[in-house]
Amino acid sequence: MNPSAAPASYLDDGHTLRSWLFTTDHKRIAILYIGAITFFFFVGGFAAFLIRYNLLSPKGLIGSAETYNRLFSMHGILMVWFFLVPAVPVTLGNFLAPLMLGARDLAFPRLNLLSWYLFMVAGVVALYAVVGGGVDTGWTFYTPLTSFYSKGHVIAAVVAIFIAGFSSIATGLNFIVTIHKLRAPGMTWYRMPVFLWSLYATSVILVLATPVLAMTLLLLAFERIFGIGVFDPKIGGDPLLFQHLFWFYSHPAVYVMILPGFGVISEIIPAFSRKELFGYKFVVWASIAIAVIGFLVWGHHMFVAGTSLFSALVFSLLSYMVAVPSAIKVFNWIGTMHKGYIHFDAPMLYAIGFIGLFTTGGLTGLFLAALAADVHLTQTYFVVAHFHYVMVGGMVSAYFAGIHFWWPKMTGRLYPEMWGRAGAIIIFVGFNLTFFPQFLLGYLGMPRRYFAYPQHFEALNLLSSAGALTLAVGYILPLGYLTWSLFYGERASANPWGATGLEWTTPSPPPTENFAVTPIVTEEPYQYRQAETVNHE
Amino acid sequence: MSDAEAHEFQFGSAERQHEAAISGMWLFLATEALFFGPIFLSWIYARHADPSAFDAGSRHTALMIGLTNTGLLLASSFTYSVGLACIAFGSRRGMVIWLAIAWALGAAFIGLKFGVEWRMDLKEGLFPGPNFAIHGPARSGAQLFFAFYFFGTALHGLHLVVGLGLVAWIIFQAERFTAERHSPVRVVGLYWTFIDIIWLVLFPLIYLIGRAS
Amino acid sequence: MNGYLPSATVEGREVDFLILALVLVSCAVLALVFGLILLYVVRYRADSGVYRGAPGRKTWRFEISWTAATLAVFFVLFIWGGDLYVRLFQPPADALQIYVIGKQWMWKVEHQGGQREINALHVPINRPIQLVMTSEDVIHDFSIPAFRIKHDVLPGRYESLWFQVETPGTYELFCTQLCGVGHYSMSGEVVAMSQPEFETWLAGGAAPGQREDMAAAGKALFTAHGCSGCHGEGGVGGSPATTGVSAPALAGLLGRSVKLQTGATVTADEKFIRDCLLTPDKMPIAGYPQIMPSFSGQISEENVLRLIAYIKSLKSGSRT
Amino acid sequence: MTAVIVRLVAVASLMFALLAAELAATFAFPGWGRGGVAIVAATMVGVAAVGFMDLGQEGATVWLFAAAAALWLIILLGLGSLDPLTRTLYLTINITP
Repeated sequence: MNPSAAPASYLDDGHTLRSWLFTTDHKRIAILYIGAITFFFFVGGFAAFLIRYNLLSPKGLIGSAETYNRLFSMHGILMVWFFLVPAVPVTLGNFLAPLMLGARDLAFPRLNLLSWYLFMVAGVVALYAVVGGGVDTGWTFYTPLTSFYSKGHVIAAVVAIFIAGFSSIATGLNFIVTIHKLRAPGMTWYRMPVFLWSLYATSVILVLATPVLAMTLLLLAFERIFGIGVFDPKIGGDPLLFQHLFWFYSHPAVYVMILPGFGVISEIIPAFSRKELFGYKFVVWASIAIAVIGFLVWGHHMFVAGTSLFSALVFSLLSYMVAVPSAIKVFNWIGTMHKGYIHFDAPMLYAIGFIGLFTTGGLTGLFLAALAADVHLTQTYFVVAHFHYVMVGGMVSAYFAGIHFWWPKMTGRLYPEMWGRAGAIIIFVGFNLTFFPQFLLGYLGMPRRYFAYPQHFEALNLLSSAGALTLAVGYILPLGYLTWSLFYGERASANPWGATGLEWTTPSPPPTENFAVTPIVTEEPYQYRQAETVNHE
Repeated sequence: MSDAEAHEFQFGSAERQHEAAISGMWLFLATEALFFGPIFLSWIYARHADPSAFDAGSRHTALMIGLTNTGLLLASSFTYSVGLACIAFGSRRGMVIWLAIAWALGAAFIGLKFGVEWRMDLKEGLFPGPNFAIHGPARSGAQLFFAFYFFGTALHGLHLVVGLGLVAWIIFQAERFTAERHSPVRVVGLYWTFIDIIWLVLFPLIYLIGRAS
Repeated sequence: MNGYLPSATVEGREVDFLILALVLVSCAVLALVFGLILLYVVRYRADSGVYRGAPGRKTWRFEISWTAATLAVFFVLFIWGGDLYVRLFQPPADALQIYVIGKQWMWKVEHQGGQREINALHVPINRPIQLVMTSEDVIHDFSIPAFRIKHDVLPGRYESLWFQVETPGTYELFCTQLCGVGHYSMSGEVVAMSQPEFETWLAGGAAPGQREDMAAAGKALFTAHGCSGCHGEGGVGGSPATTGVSAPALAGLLGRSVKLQTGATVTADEKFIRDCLLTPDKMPIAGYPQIMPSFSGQISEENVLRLIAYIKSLKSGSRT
Repeated sequence: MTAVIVRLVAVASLMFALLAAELAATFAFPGWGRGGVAIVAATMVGVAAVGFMDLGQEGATVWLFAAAAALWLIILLGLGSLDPLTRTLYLTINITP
């Protein structure tokens, strides 16, 4: 190719700070987001590290219970709203959605930039709340503790989450309209990669659940500021109403965190098995089903909260229903590997780790959906372990898998493969070491959010903290070698993995316009030709 | 094929942009509907906790003002739609006049709601708290009602103020719009009517259910 | 106590059995998932020359079968867990009632006889115990891992928890709902002892002389707050002839069905009496003018419980 | 243009008539009042969406979004009120008479 004729890559389209901060290019906004959420991931991770340090001793090592409560609140708030919820949609989603669709940008590019600014403002306010002042209510903000008794910077935290919520809504709205309106010629719904379907399902949740959280937090702030409100039991209000509203958002939000991960895995498994995705339509509709049924199950967070027996039974039954589509996906991924030509590059290792950890997390979810078992296990470390298996073992693994998989596309450089594989394995081992003991702790009755704990829980806590150290190494490692590869990594070709999908037909990194010529789609996704030799090594 | 032509099908045509803008607005309104959801659910909870006291609180509201305000918003939705029809048929002048009427009706709502009704309510001591004016058996439930009332109307009023800003913006930008290109007028119109719809739900919840039997 | 945590109640062992079943199901699924991954990873690695055959196309048979299998297993688990849950929270009628109040950051327990304890609960074995719980401030949660049972304790209402201990011993008690800075310290112990030992403890354990029978304390409150002025001494009820106003009789009230002016019929339980005391206007009794004042803010949660104990003690009485 | 204006006038007249019906339901029909108000209010919302927001002229995408909003509100309000509406049916405390 004649270099002068090749369109400039989006990275070379201006090098000034201004060219980045005022860009409406979805790819540059994705990079801005990666910077932001990486920062929040490590701040939240640092809080987690201090939590594990404190729990090394039954008496607590950081001196004050108040600090400890602030630490886990900070960890929860930052990780949920400033890392997990945005993680894949705003980074990989932003970067890839138009590329995968064969579009030039998202439907509303300026709204996209606005959402980043909202996110940053929210982030600054959140940091002020959790670092400057401190919030000690946990990320769940239960009333009346939060509305009347807590002394922390609750209002600032609530404002931060409110703003971040509108950033999420803007992102979700953008994706939905883009997928409806900007598909390339020939890109029918059933020719879209599963990643886009997952993104669509995620966006549905973002758009329909986030406003409920925003309003709930406003009601909470109203109650705290005026000392009166609809959750106040003193005037006949119901604190359980807050929990219902909170979990109406926060349970589907769990699927916001995991669905894009499903999408990433559904791209990676076929690419490294050189085989078509098994049961494409089932995987696609499982995503949509999760997005819808995910809204019907929030009551399972409240089985011992004092809700009616009848509603507990209804929510338990519905909770089982939502596990079915997840099970469908796991079996389909394994089905994809059957008779494939499996390669073990780092993204695939992360993806296999994801299947294992997510399945474990999902199965332990069954314990919590089974009413009587939930009574014993809820509000203990069992729950902590369960959602970390799904969120961290599942989602963060998927995020890393995706970052590695599309790294050459985003940066034009290859990451060092050996280091990538080492990182994947260390994270898998460290993760299990950290969180498996917590299942046992939970069964033995250790409650969540305890600054100090009875002596007999000490051994398992030690094990868990040792695992956390391993995990920390596992997370810092990619930060190191990926940064290194930005400067010294080998140049990547347009399609280093031999993968299908429109994003691989344009150069790495892509030009600002994405495609020199608008692509026309003529076939189904994942048309891997079996036994094809691949040129990536 | 030049770059511009290549991307024509996605961004070039006004029709594409129009479609994206209209459907985007509808999706945003879906978000807004859910945004008001918790207020409606809190009404259900608060009234269920003590129906008679809640209704007693409701009967302290100013029905005539609420009714007038409902009429104002209905009329303004109508005048806005007429303005939209005007621009669709090429009459920019007609659009400006009818939108100005719609704006004035909306502003009158704000004036009545917050300048008159709220002031009356506050003077009567109907803001919940230690100085709440309703005593006796219905005190708790009535406080719950007024917590809902002030929160709900404030939030609706805020949306209406944003709407007023948008309508004013359309009026000042009138030069830009033609019979063929006026999607912002439609998009703002959707939002304007939506605020009306929210009020159509809030109105019976605040003023009527408590008075019905 | 490290390692396996034996359950001290019959229901707890049932919960363990359910958890064991869940563990077995999980292990089976995990073995299948990891087994298949391992098998495929080895067998179908890129450089393995194993014959792959023609790719199969009919996927829906697999999809239908594993979806159906998953659903069937889930349904069994749902029925099992739901049935046990309903039993976990339906106390037997003859349970011994003990009152529990949570506050930041302690558990206050009061027995029928007026014996009070803090962050401890003494109970007899082989007898159903029902805790009637409320909170003075935020939401707490009364959790006894050894009994496999817990429930949130909310302000402004009563929640109930019951269990029947089989094995005497001392068991851990935790608050498992974040309730502020001292959350971690809101723990204590549940001491289960044989009936004779429990009697001895009741008689001498909790500072005799200072304590007052709950019902007796409630009787004093009944007079002090002027309840007897309308409802009559001993809660026999009032009429214009005796007390000047019509007031319903309270003796023998608990457990009876009460007709309200709204036409509804409610069973008079602890919650009903509490509501009548604090929000009487919500509970206008059919046949009486609603003139009862609210005692909201004037009586502490503990005294409400004592009044309830007193009203319960009024067994006989004229029916209205 | 006239046809459009006539249609809008008709819609507005219908809305005001419905408002009158709502008031009538509140004050004139004891026993049916609350249900009547709810039905009229829901009708008014529908009429405004179709008459003023031109929902009828929009394509499948817009209908999908509007239906999603309605469905999700039903989920929130329906499943959300399931708990308080059934809570009192199960006594937390059993007493032998």
